[in-house]
Order: sequence, then structure tokens, then C-alpha cells
Amino acid sequence: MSNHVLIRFPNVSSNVSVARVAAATFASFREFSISDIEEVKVAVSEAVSNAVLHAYPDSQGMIEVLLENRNDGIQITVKDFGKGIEDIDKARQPGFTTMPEHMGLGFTFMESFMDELHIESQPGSGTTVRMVKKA
Amino acid sequence: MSNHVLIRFPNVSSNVSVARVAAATFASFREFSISDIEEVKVAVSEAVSNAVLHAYPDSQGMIEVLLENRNDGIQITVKDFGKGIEDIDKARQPGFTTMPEHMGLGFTFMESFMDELHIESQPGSGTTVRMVKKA
Amino acid sequence: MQIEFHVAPLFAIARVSGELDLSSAEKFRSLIDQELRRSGVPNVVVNLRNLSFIDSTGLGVLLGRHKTVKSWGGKFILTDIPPKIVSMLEMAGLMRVLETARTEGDAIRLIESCRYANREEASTNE
Amino acid sequence: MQIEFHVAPLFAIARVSGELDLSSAEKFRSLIDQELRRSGVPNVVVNLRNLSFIDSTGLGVLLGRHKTVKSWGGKFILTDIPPKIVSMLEMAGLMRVLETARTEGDAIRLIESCRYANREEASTNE
Ligand SMILES: Nc1ncnc2c1ncn2[C@@H]1O[C@H](COP(=O)(O)OP(=O)(O)O)[C@@H](O)[C@H]1O
Ligand SMILES: Nc1ncnc2c1ncn2[C@@H]1O[C@H](COP(=O)(O)OP(=O)(O)O)[C@@H](O)[C@H]1O
Repeated sequence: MSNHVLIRFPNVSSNVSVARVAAATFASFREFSISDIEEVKVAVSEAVSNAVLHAYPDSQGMIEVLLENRNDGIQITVKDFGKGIEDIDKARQPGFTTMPEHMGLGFTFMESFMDELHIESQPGSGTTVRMVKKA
Repeated sequence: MSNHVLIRFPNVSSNVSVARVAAATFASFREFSISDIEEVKVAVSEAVSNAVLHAYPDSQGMIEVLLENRNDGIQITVKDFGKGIEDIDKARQPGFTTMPEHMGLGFTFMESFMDELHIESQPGSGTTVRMVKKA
Repeated sequence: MQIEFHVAPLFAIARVSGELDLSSAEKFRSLIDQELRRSGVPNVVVNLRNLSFIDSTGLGVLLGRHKTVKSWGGKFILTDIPPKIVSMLEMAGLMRVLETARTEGDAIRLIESCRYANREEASTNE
Repeated sequence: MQIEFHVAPLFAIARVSGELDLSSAEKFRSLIDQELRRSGVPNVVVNLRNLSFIDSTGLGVLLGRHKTVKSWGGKFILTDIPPKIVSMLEMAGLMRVLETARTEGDAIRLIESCRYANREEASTNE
């Protein structure tokens, strides 16, 4: 079952939905419950929304979402090539946000809803968020 | 609205569903009716199923689906790098199939449900199906 | 795609939900065949009320099951077909080939009436 | 995401369906604000029965509308919240911040009782 799907798109907000339904459908072929799949949807939505909202202020840029099968579940990687995160620990704090009318709960939801969350970021060259959900 | 989404995956049958829901969601942001979107789903399903089923007999190979906004609707391109089609006119005939328990209606459905259908194929180097649906 | 089976002495009812395409074709085929072998009933009533999508691969699988069940001497009857699925069956010319009924009850009456017809035929032949 | 509005003299009912996320946040915001300006009513009852998905961006937009409507002197009341959406609101700590009611009827009674309370207050103050 070494399947994978790579999705590439510019930072346009409607692509958040496209990535989310693709991930949910990819997950639906593994032994996940309906509520597991809802959790995957929220996590993907958060990671892709972050890349759309934060990575490229006032410019166009590309985002990649990689969906992969693992023996024990699925791995989802969301990558941008944008401005990066200065202080990852601070960014992960519940309630921390740099954007008005946002909750600062994106990373909190990713962490609650997935089994693993790894964030790598280079200021100036981009952010990679890798998440694992175990079936 | 110059948005696009590129999706790349190996010839695994579950990816037909992933590509189909991604295309339907992409289309849902344009002024399509619900039945237009159902038609897009069938057309994408047919084109991707063909690439999964026919392009790489007994081997692994990659498939690309490109979803693009146009002024007058959306364009969907499904590309494989597989064995190609010897006789495109023959392949397009309703009922023509080279596979048992298949209907030979894939191209017929793509043609009925989309406003444009263009097929390019090089035996030995792959097939590209480009379809347009006008909103 | 999911199937929920209900088995009676003469027939199995298969309630199908979800999408019938290349990604679920093999599952559909094997679930139906398995259930017929396991239960030993000759007829299948396939309720499509919750079938949300079908493409030409899905239509091919319905036709394939129809032929197999017929070759085993049984009936394969589609019921509760959503309008969207009816128009796909029509486009493929399958409304004339496959057996359909409006409801599960109609399909069951069809199966039972054939059973009596067969019996009468059998007793006439004795 | 779609919104169907029903306007009464004291309030607008907004029946939301679909998904509330980054791709629909701006539409939600502008549809609600537009309707309040157009109709001139101070209160909004937001029926979430057919809301199938929400994420933190969607939650932020609900909170934002709540604050705006409150600052205009009105009430922003969520009703018919599906269990899945309730747990998202709870995780975000919003069940304590936003006003909620079980049904549209309950929300309307809440709005009407406040109106009388306000009136009484007003007449006491006279
Ligand atoms: N891909 C990214 N590129 C740059 N900055 C990011 C990215 N993702 C998150 N951040 C930063 O981390 C902060 C916290 O993110 P998050 O917890 O998702 O909350 P929110 O998105 O609601 O602000 C964001 O406000 C932003 O400053
Ligand atoms: N991507 C492809 N690569 C190679 N051959 C193809 C491809 N798409 C279609 N074909 C050929 O064209 C025939 C007709 O295709 P179609 O009308 O979709 O019907 P079906 O897929 O049911 O056979 C197929 O049986 C196959 O031989």
C-alpha cells in the first residue's frame, strides 16, 4: 500500500477546501473512523490555511501537500517556500496569532487532532509541517 | 482568478476518488450548477480511471491531473506517461474497450459531459486528455 | 462504498451506499459474490438509494454482477435508483438490460412470482 | 458555504450550510453584515444545523461577527449546533463566550425577553 498523492497550488484560499477533501478521501481508504477523518480534515485545513495566510504576505507563492500511506496510518506534509516562522515555540502556543480575527489555535488543533506534529521552518525560505495520523 | 491545482499520484485505483473530489471542490468555487459538478465528477473519473487501468499494464507509473481556472469555466488535463493509444478515433467509439467487464464508454461520457475534449497520445510515451467545462 | 446485507430464504438484499467507481469496483464484486456463496440464496435485490456516484466502471460492475447472478440461475434486481443514477444507466443503455424495480417490496414480489411460475412450470413438466 | 436569510422585524435568521473555513470566511462576514445593514434589524440568529465543517478560521469569523453585532447593540445567537461543531467551539473556549440556544424558537424567545427587559429598564429610567 505504498500510495501517495502530491498536490501543488498557489496561495489562494479556495485551495484550502480542495486540499482538505483530497486528504479526507485519501484517508477514507484506510481503517479510520468517521471522527478520525473529521480530525484529519481540521488538521489539514489549519496547516494549509496557515501557508495561505502567513507564508506569503502580499505576494503569490506555491504550497505543496503530500499525502502518504504508512504501515500504521497516513502522513501529511504541508510545505511552503515563504517567509518562515521566527520562533516556532511561540507560534505553537495556544492563542498566539499575528493576524486579526484569527484565533491562534491552528497549531493547537493540529497537535490535538493528529498523533504527531513536526514543524520545520527557516526564516526567509519556508515552513514544512509534517503530521501523522495512526489508523 | 488565475488559480490552478496540480495533483500527481501513481496508478493506484483509490486515487481516482481523490482526483474526482478535488476536481469537484475546485469546480464548486465557480458558477456551476450541482448537475454541472456531477458531470465534471464523471468526466474526471473516466479520464483518471483510464490512466490507472490502461496506461501502465502490469507496472507502476505516474498520473498528473491539472485543474485550471479559465475566464469561461475550468480546464482539466489528465496526463500519463504510459503506453499511449494506437488509434484514437477507434478508442473514442462508444462501446470500444480492450478490457473485460468494462463498457467502453469512458470517452463517450467525457464527451457528453464536458464542453470540449481533446486527446493527444504517442504510443510508447503517454496520453494527455484535456477537457473544458464552461460555467 | 459500503454494502449492508439482509438475507431471507429466497434472496439477499444489498443496500449500497457511497460511490461505485474503480476504487470500489473490486470490493463490490467480491462482497456480492461472497454473500451469495455464503448464504446460498440465488437472488439479489440491490438497493441503490444511498449510491451517491457511479461512472462507467461502476456501471460495468453492475452489468457484470447481473450476468453472473443470471448465469447462476438467479435474479439481480436494482431498486430505489436515484434519478442521477437512472440517467447514467440510460446513457449506457442499461435500463433495457438490467432488471429494475421501484422498491425492495416490488423486487421481492417479482422474485416470489417467478418462483411460483417456475413451480407451476415444474409441476406441469412432471 | 451558503446562507439563507429570513428577516422578521426584530431579528434575521441566517441558516448556514456547507463548510466554514478560509475559503468561505470572507463570504460569511460580508453576507451577514450586508443583511444586517439592508434589513436594519439588530439581532441575528445563526442556525448551524447544516454546517458540515468548521476550523479555527471559521471559529474566528463566528467570534468576529459576535463582537461586531454586540457592538451594534444586537445579539448574535447560534442555534441547532451539530455535536461535531459543539466540540470545536468547546476546544476553542467559545461556548462560554458566544451566545447559544437549542433551537431558533429558543433564540427568538431570548431576543424578545431581552426586548421587554430593555423596555422595562427604559420605562423605569423615565
Ligand atoms: N506557514 C507559515 N508561515 C509563516 N508563519 C506561520 C506559518 N504558520 C504559522 N505561522 C505563524 O504562527 C502563528 C500561529 O499559527 P496558528 O497557531 O496556526 O494560529 P493562526 O493561524 O490562527 O494565527 C501565526 O499567526 C503565524 O504568525
Ligand atoms: N490513458 C490511456 N492509455 C492507454 N490506453 C487508453 C487510455 N485511455 C483509453 N485507452 C484505450 O481506449 C479504450 C477506450 O477507452 P474508454 O472509452 O474510456 O473505455 P474503457 O475504459 O471502458 O475501455 C480503452 O479500452 C483503452 O484501450
